[in-house]
Amino acid sequence: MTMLTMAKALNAGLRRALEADPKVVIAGQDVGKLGGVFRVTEGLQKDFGEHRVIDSPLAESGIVGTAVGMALRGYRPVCEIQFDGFVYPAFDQIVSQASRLHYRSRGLLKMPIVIRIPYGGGIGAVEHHSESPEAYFCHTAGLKVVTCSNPVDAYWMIQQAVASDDPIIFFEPKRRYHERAEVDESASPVPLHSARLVRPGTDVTLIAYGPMVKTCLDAAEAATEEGRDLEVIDLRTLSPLDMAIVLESVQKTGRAVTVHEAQLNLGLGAELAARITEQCFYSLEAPVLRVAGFDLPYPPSRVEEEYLPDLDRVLDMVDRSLAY
Amino acid sequence: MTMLTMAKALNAGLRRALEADPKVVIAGQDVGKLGGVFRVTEGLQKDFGEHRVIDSPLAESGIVGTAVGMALRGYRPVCEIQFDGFVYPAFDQIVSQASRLHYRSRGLLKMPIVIRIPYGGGIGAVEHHSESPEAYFCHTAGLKVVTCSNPVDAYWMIQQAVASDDPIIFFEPKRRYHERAEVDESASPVPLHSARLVRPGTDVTLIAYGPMVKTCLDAAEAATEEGRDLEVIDLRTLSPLDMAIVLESVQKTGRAVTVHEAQLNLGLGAELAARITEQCFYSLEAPVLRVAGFDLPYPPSRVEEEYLPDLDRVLDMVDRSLAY
Amino acid sequence: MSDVSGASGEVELVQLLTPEGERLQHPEYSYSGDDDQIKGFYRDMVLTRRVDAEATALQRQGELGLWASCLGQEAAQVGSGRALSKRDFVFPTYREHGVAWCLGVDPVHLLGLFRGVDLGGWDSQKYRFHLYTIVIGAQTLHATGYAMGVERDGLVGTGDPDRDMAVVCYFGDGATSEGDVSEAFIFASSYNAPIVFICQNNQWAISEPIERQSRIPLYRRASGFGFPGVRVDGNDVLAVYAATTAALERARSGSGPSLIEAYTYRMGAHTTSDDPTKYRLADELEHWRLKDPIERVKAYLTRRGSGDEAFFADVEAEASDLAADLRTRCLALPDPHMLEFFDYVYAEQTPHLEEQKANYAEYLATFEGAEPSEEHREAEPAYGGGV
Amino acid sequence: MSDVSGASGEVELVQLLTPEGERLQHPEYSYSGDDDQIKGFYRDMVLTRRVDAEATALQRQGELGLWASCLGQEAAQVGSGRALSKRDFVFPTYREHGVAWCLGVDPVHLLGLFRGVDLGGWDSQKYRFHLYTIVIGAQTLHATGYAMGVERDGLVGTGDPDRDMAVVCYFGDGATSEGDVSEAFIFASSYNAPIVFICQNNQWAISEPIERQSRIPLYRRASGFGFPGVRVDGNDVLAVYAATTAALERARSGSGPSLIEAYTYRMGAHTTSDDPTKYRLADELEHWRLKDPIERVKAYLTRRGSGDEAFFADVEAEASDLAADLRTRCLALPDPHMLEFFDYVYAEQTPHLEEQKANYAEYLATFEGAEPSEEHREAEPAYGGGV
Ligand SMILES: Cc1ncc(C[n+]2csc(CCOP(=O)(O)OP(=O)(O)O)c2C)c(N)n1
Ligand SMILES: Cc1ncc(C[n+]2csc(CCOP(=O)(O)OP(=O)(O)O)c2C)c(N)n1
Ligand SMILES: [Mg+2]
Ligand SMILES: [Mg+2]
Repeated sequence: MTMLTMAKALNAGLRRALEADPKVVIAGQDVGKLGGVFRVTEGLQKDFGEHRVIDSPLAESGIVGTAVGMALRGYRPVCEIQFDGFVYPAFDQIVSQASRLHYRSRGLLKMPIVIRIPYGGGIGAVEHHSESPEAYFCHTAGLKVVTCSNPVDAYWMIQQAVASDDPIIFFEPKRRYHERAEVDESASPVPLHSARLVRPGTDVTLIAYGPMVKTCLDAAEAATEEGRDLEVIDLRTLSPLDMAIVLESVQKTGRAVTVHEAQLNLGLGAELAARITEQCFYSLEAPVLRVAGFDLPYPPSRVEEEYLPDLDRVLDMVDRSLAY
Repeated sequence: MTMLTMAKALNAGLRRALEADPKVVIAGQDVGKLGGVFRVTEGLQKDFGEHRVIDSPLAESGIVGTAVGMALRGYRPVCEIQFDGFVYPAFDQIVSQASRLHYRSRGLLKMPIVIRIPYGGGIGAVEHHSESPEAYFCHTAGLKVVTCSNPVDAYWMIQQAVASDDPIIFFEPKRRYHERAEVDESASPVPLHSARLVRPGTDVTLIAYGPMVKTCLDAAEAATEEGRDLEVIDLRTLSPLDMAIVLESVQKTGRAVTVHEAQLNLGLGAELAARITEQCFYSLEAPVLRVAGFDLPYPPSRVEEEYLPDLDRVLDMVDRSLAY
Repeated sequence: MSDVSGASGEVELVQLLTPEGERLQHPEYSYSGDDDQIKGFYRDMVLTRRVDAEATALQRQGELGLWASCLGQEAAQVGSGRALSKRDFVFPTYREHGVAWCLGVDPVHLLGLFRGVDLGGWDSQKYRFHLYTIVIGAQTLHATGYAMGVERDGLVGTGDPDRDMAVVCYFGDGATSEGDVSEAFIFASSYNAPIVFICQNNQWAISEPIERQSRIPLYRRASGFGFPGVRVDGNDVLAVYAATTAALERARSGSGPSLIEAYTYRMGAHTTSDDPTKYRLADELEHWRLKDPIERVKAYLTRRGSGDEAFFADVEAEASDLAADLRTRCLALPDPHMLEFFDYVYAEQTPHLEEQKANYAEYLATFEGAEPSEEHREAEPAYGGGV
Repeated sequence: MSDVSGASGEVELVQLLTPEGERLQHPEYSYSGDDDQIKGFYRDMVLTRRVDAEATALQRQGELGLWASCLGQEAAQVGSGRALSKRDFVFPTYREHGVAWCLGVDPVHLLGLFRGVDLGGWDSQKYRFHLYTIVIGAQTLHATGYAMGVERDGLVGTGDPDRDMAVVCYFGDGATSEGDVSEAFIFASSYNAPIVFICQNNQWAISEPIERQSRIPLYRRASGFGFPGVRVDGNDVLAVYAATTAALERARSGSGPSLIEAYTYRMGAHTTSDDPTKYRLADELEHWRLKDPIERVKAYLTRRGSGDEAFFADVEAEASDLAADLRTRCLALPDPHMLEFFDYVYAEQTPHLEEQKANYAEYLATFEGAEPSEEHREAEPAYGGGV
């Protein structure tokens, strides 16, 4: 058991992945000597060498595109995109190349690539540094998308993602990088593509992932004061979605509120709402309601706390759900 | 009144736009001498010159990025992306640049750019030529997204899009390019961002756009044989969605089925389902059901007719809706 | 300011065999193969052209949705393809049918993509010939990454020809404008990757002439990224072979990337969907017809007496057989079934797709074993699709 | 193969003023301004440095979320900024505070983005200085498109200085690897756009040294795209001025694009979030400190007797006043209100956003006029955010 921040847990997980398989390589801007702007790769180049931990030229399409080539050569590249807002230049290489080679080759070619993206707001950053682009990748067939909400998951999920033979977009909630937890390196992790019930409750199901899991847990805690018992699910895997646990919960509570930082329109909440309604039509006592970022480009940081869903907005939506 | 195919109607609309405002310019691969691979810009370079109808180097990011610059200089660029699958290299310039300059400048800068994209399948093409990427752009705040389903709309909507001061992604259903209709050039068009009821009915509301409108109309026609009266809505504007007409319809019918070619997961159907359920919770007799492309990369053309939603799949979903 | 090449005159073009079939010497690039090898090139080019013509015919008859012809580019493809060792690895565009031939890819595999029965029908690792890439320029980064992997594997600069290897990446003149290609140059240079970039400058990117993409010869692009570039007569199979051999040796020895601009011409339409009379003059075609890559080898072999009537007739006969066989096998290509594609998306299948597949199978079953009624299918429009 | 510049030795660096303050002549680039103009440059550079230092201090005190310092790059920015005519238009990165100064942008406007009260706080059309662009390289295409528009407007090559104009685009050494920058070179060259690309090679892209991006001098990149490039001593305000003036004239006259590599050094951290001791040696910093752009002008003016104690003291005093004023006005910058941003998304507002705004306003009203309770807000983490 070690007390680790999420950033350090990811670092430890990457270290184990590098140790476990000599074909694992890390690539990205400033991941080498500097150890990444969030220090997630700190010390890895020193210990594994420049051939395994590669400082890349300043070109995202190049980083992902060469990773596709390295994967074809038998490597297992882990790319870092420095911030969420800088993944777009690599969009073609992700959605039309990495995502399709297994499919195009009828399974002959594997694409064991992980693309790590620190994402989300709440750190007072300048623009393009606080985005939540997960829906773009979830809508893309051929990719898998996951996100961790705490150091324990971070430690295991990054290793599981590296071990997977599919291309995985790995979202790291940057505002949770510094939160700590005890990590038991000898435990056995839950499967990568499974959601988790993080707080049982009976009245309303809160469905969240990444940075919003803590917000929802806080909201659930606060709600007890008003005698409300909220269930909280941490999705963990955004594509494929693990619906079983979600549906079971909603069948029980009859009410669901989805919570994410990304824009409302066509965000994950939409897909969750559609699927839940389809599968739990007769159990629902209220429509699935959605708390999300407003449908604006991310605003200047001085108003980000208002832009981002917070405890108050979650509880407000819980009230609305219960009012049906 | 002139009988025009959709391709010719777009051509006529672009011609009127070029005539109406000397600041309108067209740019893209092969749009000049060749008139575009679908001949939508045929004859325009000859009549308006190389300064107004610009053959661009083979670089999508460059096409959109320079359009942003031309817009800053007071031009109104209409860019053509040759096929749906080739828009991704321009993704950053679309979702992080064109979409945000009005916002970033607090309204001082305008971005009157139209990005025309022939989209969708059903023409027996090779891969990357049959995609339906509209959801990516609808999820992006700062963009507007529209699509035409027939020559009359094509003629007017392209002119309205060019006249708009906002960046607009204009999707053209390529498999409908050759369908014909009478176009009345002196009529006055409905507003760009409004949906249209294209067939009134009482039993189930079919919500479609672009290439699927015809499919839904055919389905509605076929359904009459079984005594079913389906209402069909052509969305026309995908962002912003024109919900008023949709909600009114569903409140009446109590049932809705969404239909699009794009992948199911996080496609437009998800957002429609979420909003309809929220707004019509007590009117719904069945969950909103979705017909869509499967969650696969577009398959080889020999099976595309099975991949794409067709009349049978729409009617099957209508049956399922009515079975609730 | 540094030299702007447009101003500095002469563009050198490496040529070892003139259009009239005369051998030339070049101070830097020499060809030392014998006439048997040249006869082999001749055969490869004729067979490639015949496969290509048959595919075009198949498209015209509705058996393929589309075909991208390599007519006129046979020397650029065979000359480079034959310079490869068994260890090298190739990343093509969608037009390298001649390279595929050299690497032993059965031509019928090439047809799958264009017939719409698959998305690339060969085992790319087995043939060391990656699947065709349609998104212009994207494969240049894959090739560079592959070459970076080769370097990490310690397979360059060992001096052992059974170990050292290189990567070859093809792209067109138009492709040089895509950001991905420049990024590939940057990564290749930065990591000194063992790669040979071969740009087939066939003068056109669909309807756009090379001048739209570059105002100076393309081979000079390389020098701005810090590696050498050379322009060869792309219709001269010997020059292409010599330049590729040299560039491959450079790459395998650990000296890094280089660029070959094979100066050639797209004799046909861009694809079968294209009508080049809309944008280019017949004159230009006539001019290039005189530089035909096959004719000049035939003239050379004839003059040398290395190729006699019988030889040429044999090759023709072989070509006819190949074409006939190709046609038969094309028509016999099995149609895929929609259901199988659900299994190709991921290496590790997801419950979501499993369920979607099951639902679809169930839905199909409601048609009582029959496929959905044909009458409901919409007719295909005239346009046969892109590239 | 064509010349690979790495091999051909000497890299020429245009320099007109040595680090010791001695004037040099250059056969191609000459500076003909008088000492008053040079005193002006001096003042601009000192004030720029002071604004920059004050902003860094404001960040340290928590008044800005981040600051990207231009320390050490003052000559590259002032030399080029002062070469601009009133008609030219500039596209900066996020570090061109000295250019902003030359164009009359009130420094307080620059702080908004970094304080988080806006996303670019000046009227870019009025100052002919576009908003800062954070996505590396994206602005090079905007600048090129703008220049294409200028050309279409008939504002190049008329010979009338009151009509002709040009565009200047700044970017860093790291940026040269982004595909967008290469595409900008291609479009600029293809359309002969009136643009001057200015690459401030400050040797570092965050922690990555220039060698990661290019193995040869960056100015040579231009020749591969068909236009001229030159490397100037970026710490020599006269050389930068002279080279920019020449390039601007070239652009305005209709002779097309060119690239200036201003060879300089990032004396500070990448941004206030960065810790350069992790990746670079103090030695290097010392080496560059001796080449300081301001000191050499001071030495020159002193030696010439054009700048006396009083002059230097005046500039210092002006700088102190400017900084104090900047600080006061920074603290007074009004916080924006979330509700207003709903109105900026589109030129033509949508019902959807109107409704979302109304709902949010209604929600806010439930807090009885007060903002949501502070206690519910989460603490900001240590890391202050990127660029
Ligand atoms: C990213 C992208 N944009 C556009 C296209 C459409 N397209 C297919 S081939 C082609 C021209 C390619 O020209 P070139 O690179 O010279 O190769 P060639 O076809 O002449 O061999 C274009 C524009 C594409 N396939 N990919
Ligand atoms: C597309 C993109 N990728 C990554 C970043 C993160 N980032 C910000 S500045 C920077 C380095 C830029 O280096 P350079 O171009 O040399 O400019 P400098 O900061 O040295 O002035 C990086 C990687 C970004 N802003 N945009
Ligand atoms: Mg070409
Ligand atoms: Mg730099």
